[in-house]
Amino acid sequence: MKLIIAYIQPEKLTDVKQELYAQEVYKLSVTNALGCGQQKGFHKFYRGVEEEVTLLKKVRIEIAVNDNFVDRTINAIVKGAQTGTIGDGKIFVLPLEKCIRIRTGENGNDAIG
Amino acid sequence: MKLIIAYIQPEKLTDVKQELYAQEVYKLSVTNALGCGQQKGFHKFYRGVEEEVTLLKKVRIEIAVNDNFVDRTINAIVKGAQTGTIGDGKIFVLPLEKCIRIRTGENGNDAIG
Amino acid sequence: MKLIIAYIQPEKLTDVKQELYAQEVYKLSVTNALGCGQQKGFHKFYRGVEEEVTLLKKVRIEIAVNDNFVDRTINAIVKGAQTGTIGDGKIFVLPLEKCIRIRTGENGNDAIG
Amino acid sequence: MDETIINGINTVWVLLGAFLVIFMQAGFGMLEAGFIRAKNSSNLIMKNFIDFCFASMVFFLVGYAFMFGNGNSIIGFSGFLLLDAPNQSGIPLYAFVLFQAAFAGAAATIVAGAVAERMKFKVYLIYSVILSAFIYPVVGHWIWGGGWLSQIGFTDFAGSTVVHTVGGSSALIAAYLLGPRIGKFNKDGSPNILAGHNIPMAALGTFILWFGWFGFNAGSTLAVGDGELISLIALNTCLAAAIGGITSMLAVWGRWGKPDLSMTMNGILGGLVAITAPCAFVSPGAAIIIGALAGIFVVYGVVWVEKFCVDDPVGAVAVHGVNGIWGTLAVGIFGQKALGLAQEGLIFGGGFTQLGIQLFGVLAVVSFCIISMGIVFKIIKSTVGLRVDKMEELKGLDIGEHGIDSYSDFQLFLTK
Amino acid sequence: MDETIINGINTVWVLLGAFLVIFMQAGFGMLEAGFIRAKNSSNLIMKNFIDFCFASMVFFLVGYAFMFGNGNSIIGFSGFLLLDAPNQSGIPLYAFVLFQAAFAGAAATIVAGAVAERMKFKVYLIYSVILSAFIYPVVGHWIWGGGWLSQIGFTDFAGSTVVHTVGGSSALIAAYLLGPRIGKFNKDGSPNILAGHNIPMAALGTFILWFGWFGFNAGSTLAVGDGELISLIALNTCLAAAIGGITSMLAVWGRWGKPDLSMTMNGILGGLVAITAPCAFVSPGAAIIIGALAGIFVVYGVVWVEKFCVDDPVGAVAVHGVNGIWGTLAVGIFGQKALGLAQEGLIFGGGFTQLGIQLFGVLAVVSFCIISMGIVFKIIKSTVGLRVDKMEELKGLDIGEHGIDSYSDFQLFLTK
Amino acid sequence: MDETIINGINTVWVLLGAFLVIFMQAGFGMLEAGFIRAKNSSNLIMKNFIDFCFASMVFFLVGYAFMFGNGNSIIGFSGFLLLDAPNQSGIPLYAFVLFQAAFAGAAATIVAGAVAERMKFKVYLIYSVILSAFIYPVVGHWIWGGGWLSQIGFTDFAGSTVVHTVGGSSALIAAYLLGPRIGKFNKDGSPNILAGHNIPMAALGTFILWFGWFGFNAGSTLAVGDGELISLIALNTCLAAAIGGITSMLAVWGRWGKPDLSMTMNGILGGLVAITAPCAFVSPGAAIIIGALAGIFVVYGVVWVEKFCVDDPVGAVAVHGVNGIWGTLAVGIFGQKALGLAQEGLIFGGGFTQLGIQLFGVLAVVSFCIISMGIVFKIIKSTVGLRVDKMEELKGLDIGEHGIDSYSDFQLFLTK
Ligand SMILES: Nc1ncnc2c1ncn2[C@@H]1O[C@H](COP(=O)(O)OP(=O)(O)O)[C@@H](O)[C@H]1O
Ligand SMILES: Nc1ncnc2c1ncn2[C@@H]1O[C@H](COP(=O)(O)OP(=O)(O)O)[C@@H](O)[C@H]1O
Ligand SMILES: Nc1ncnc2c1ncn2[C@@H]1O[C@H](COP(=O)(O)OP(=O)(O)O)[C@@H](O)[C@H]1O
Repeated sequence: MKLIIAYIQPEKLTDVKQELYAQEVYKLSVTNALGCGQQKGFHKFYRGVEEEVTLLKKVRIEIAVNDNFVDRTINAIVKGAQTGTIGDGKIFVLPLEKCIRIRTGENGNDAIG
Repeated sequence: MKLIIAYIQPEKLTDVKQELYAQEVYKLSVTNALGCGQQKGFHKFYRGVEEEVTLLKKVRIEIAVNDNFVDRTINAIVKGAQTGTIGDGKIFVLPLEKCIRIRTGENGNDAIG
Repeated sequence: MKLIIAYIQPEKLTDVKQELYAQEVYKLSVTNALGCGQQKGFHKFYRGVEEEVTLLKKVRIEIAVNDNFVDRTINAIVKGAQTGTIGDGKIFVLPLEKCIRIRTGENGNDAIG
Repeated sequence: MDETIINGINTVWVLLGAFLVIFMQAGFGMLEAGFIRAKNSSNLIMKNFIDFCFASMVFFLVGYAFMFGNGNSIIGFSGFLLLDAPNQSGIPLYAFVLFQAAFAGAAATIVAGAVAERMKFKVYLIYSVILSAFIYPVVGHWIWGGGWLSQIGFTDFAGSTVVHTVGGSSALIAAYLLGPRIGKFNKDGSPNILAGHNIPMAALGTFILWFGWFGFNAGSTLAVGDGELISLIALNTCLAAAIGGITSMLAVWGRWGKPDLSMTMNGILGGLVAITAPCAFVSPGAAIIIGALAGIFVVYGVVWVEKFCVDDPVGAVAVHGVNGIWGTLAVGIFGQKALGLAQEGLIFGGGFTQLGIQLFGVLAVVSFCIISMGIVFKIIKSTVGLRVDKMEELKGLDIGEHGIDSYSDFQLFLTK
Repeated sequence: MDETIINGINTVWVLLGAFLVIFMQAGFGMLEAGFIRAKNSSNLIMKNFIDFCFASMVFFLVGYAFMFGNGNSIIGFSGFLLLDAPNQSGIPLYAFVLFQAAFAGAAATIVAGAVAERMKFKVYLIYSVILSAFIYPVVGHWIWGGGWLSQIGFTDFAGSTVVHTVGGSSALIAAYLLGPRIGKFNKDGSPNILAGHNIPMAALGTFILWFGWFGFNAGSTLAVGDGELISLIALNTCLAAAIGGITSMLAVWGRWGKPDLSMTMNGILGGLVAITAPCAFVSPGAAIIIGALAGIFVVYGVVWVEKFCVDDPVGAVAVHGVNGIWGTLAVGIFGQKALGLAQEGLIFGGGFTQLGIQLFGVLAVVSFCIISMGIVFKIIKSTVGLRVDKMEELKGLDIGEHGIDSYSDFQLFLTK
Repeated sequence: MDETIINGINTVWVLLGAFLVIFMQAGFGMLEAGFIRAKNSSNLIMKNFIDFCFASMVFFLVGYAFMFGNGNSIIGFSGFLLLDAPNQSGIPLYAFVLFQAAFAGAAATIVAGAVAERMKFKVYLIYSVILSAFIYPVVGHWIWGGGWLSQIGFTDFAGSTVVHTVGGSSALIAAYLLGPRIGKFNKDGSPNILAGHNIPMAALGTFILWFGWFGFNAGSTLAVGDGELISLIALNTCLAAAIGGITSMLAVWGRWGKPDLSMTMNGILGGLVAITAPCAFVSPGAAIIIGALAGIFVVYGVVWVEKFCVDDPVGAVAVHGVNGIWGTLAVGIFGQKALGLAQEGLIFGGGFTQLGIQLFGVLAVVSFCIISMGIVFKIIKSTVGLRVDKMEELKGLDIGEHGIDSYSDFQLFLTK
């Protein structure tokens, strides 16, 4: 099992969700994030002071999947989030040792979906 | 060492914390999250438009533990968060290679607690 | 590749970012978090009721790095965030199996930076 | 000519008062919504709007007739839809109706805060129509419409009893029958904090109420005269509010170690409620004493209500109920014959006569409200049911009752 | 002496009205900002401030001259900078100018909501100066300045046409030419929810507008008299608002299953817009009917506008446009000779004469606004461009146009 | 009869003014709270409430006696607790006291913004009582109570000096002695952005202030007369505000490339402050010039204050201090004998006489405030200490001083 973490542009969330659904990945968790990378920041102005903002609004997605779902999940995220401009985001894949469904106590591959 | 990630219903946070305390797990980190899974969403209505909401409010807990604490931590979360209804949440366990306490620079098993 | 997760005091974020930049770590993601650990909480008062608050405001940083960057990244975070008082925070290091740049589809070590 | 002019000025004054009292609805809305959790704030404001919409409609249709119509000493019964409605106010009927309808709305809306975060919207509609169409006008008839309480000399200048005690005691019985919000009380009966989600908004509400209260009290003269009386009332109103804020802050600071803003605001409102009945009959010095005590009563009132595991999220019972009673009694203590009261108050040597009448009257009103509203709520409880279901309460009434969050773009963190 | 006193009172009344109408800008600002997304709310409020700043300046400089100056039946042309400005109001010139400038500001600001979240700030400045310096005063001249519509007997007491229809039809053409916000409509034309970010703030705005509207309508008498007329107007205003809230709530509840607060507030405003023209000429009973229908028209108006894929985030067209027309027609239906109208309205046996004039007049105004503002926007579109670029729209106009977020310390979750 | 009526009207007018000025407290509260960070906003509003509560109490107890009591040319000394208080206002004493107490509250509250986010609550209480019980009444006595400045012909119609310069210069010395907020300035003295947390709320505050300012200025006539003077004042007030908003927007736009809403609002307020002294003595054209310059002064004033590493989070010094002085001088430049000023202003050929007096007077007041408040703050600093400790400042004064967050349900992201 793997845990897939993706940072995407906020306005791409709906598209990514649709692509994931198309690949039968129905379960995911989302958090609000800020990110800083190659993407240029912008300047804030307030009461005569100017400041650079480098932390930009991003959305963080976390999806636990069985091994055979890893590639289609990654592809779906790329498909939904890619615009080809800097700032599109990153996907990270981590090994996942265990997965438990709280409701039932189920464990492992069954619990993921 | 393991990193335990759990998604639970927001209103269960207090209960989960109590169960963890009972198991002598005192350290944890919490973030706000949205989740989508088997749980049915609901419908929003606004100015004559209706829309389905599938991302529901969840709370994400992250706990780093030594190996011998993994099971009791999982059990405590399940005990605190389980209601038996869909949406209770998931627990994920990841391998954790290193843990450092910033204050002291301590490392490894000692740093976790 | 590793995924480094750090919890720090919110007001230390700017310092940590500066130290990371000094070490040529330019990419990171940030989320808002609450944490509970050795640090003492405080008491809320409202309309004649008193309550203890144990979940304190923290900032969570996530940085994916190549193996040769792990140490300097950790050191930079410690340098930026350390005050020597309880509550400075923790750093966790997780194995990272894959990293994909959404924009280009690039993979692995190149995609991280 | 002179008479036209005087009628004109008086109308301007009462209309200004009416506008201000109507604007108080915004104050109630912001205050109460700010004191509850984000997930229920649109629901509260919706109640706020709709109870005033209904109150002004039903007051026009039947309320005025019950209150000021010719009838007996219990209830008026002429002038429905204002047709041939009697008018002894000295100002144009429509101005008087508007002013009075605004008062009816205030009485209704006081309850909204006490039943917040758990009452079904439908139930709120039913109850609020009953209160503004019937309960409020009946009490109003007793005191301002020539009814039995006014006949025995009971005096309430601008409504500590008619508006605030009616609202506050209805709030008490409603909150009691409804039960506390999930998570408010622990098993041992000790209370938890369910903190207000937007204290600055509540503060704005308090300021608006303070502003509007000048219309409430000073407008109640229904006449400008040479300006002396309205000046006295305005100053008294301000001083009672100010000192109420100060004493409540000190009380809460002394007792719990921190000056709590939410209690301070309640103290200001408590001062305003308490000065409402006596504002025309007492000196500024007395107004200060009345307000000072009101501020303290609010703090202990809030704590005392929770002792009984009655959950009143905004302090409506302490502010409007307790201090409505206190203000009513204060007439009998600090009132002066020289300022137009029938008897001297207690401290001016008038003995307990007026005070006794005041006590009797306000208890009669409290009993009437608790009994009649109690019956109303009991009937609703056993038919429609009073509370939303548990899931809806957890998720919030904004989504549950109205379909949309109050703060769509914001990240809320709701673990209780 | 009497005359001085009467002048004094009348000035007090009109100034009070002016203050209230100016305060309505806060109402518009809070309402409209609350109904859009957080990322654009400072931009909206900036427009709100600046259009009123410009409106009061240009109305002083040229608007008054176009509206009330001596000229022909199309436009006035004397009294620029108020030098030798004619004044037939019966109150001091400066008070009258202030009152009228406040109205001009209201007309301008109505459009802000309809073009929210996508129009360039510069464009907004240009258009709003043109509207308050020229379009509004010209229509005003036709109806209130002795122009051709007033000559044929067209009657609009306090501005359902002059202010609201002007604002509403300009809003319609602006929103149409501008196109919808990104994400508002799906490819099949069905609408999505782009929810308002702060409903309590919008509610406050609605309360402020309600409060200010008393000044808008009752102040338009320009005289206090014996108080009867201003009382009638104030009561009518309140009743129409109240019933508008009730019927819109019921309509939306019946149709979609939940009582939507945002629609209820629009319904209240719709009632207020509709009663604006007839407020002095109709009985309270008629005001209730007018407001009741207004509440329903708002709900269906909002839905109907979206049918054409016109994106009006706050419902300006339905509230001000549709009900501006309805209110104007209502004069011809419910107006009474006994209350000062030239002809009896339709239901009082006056036939279709007045109604016909009203219909003709309001259509003339709608056409004029749509054509003239259409030309203005077309020219701007092909020169400066109307919309901010896509990236800016996604990121929000607060940052893009003004450099700073509205809610710096808050975590916003903006996925659309 | 006539006299009664006139007294009545005048009282109505002044009470309306008093209500509006009291409501300005809400404006200050919302504006200042909106301009600071979320974690300190309840603290700010608490100060706001309590300084007004104390101001109205102490003004009643001693302030009126110091200001309007019989005494010498430095201070009044009769009429404590209003017992046998002299009253030359021509309106009922209590109305006059309320109006003046509202002004005292405004002066006190101006400082709250400048010392926000770091001053101990206790210290604020002490200072604010001293200011409204003593500093303000003394200056008031000099100018409005028959004291030495009024004797030499110094003229301040509605309080550019008495209220705003007093508030602004006290704010300056307080902010200077207190030191900047953590993180405001870099080691090289360059400023950082500590952005306001709720710009829409600040905007509401600005609108409320604008609304209330009509009462502030036009109410200061204390009489309605034939309505001409109050009309002039009201129009001047509006125009100066409007143009102040426009010029400040243009200044900030030209200089930094974006029209900053927060500066635009400060510009509006700057225009209002500047027109306060001359509002009754100048023509609308002059009001526009005064307001236009005020808007520019605000922008450069804000930047200039920061040059000295003085941290004034809301711009109180630039708005009230700088423009209080400017408005005071403007009387000597644009004032007209025909409008009741003792001398013609500079541009009407009166030479530098009046201007010289104005300059002298305002400098005297600035010196008095800076010295006396400086001493007060120095004493407090070396006893109680002025600032909260570093940990509390980082965590926020809401929790630290009052025990509860302002926005409990919201996720805040506070990294500075
Ligand atoms: N090494 C990394 N560690 C953590 N987050 C990263 C890393 N690289 C990128 N991100 C996240 O991905 C987002 C997009 O990255 P960016 O470099 O701007 O664009 P691109 O990947 O298209 O070059 C960043 O804002 C950040 O949130
Ligand atoms: N595979 C997954 N990856 C990421 N998050 C998940 C996954 N499965 C479940 N979750 C999280 O757990 C929550 C509860 O899951 P859900 O399927 O609704 O209930 P249950 O686990 O009781 O069947 C989801 O809302 C989501 O936040
Ligand atoms: N085992 C852990 N699991 C998850 N988060 C932790 C853990 N230990 C510490 N943290 C995070 O680090 C923060 C600081 O830890 P704390 O124990 O208060 O200070 P210190 O590490 O200096 O002793 C906590 O608030 C929490 O967010």
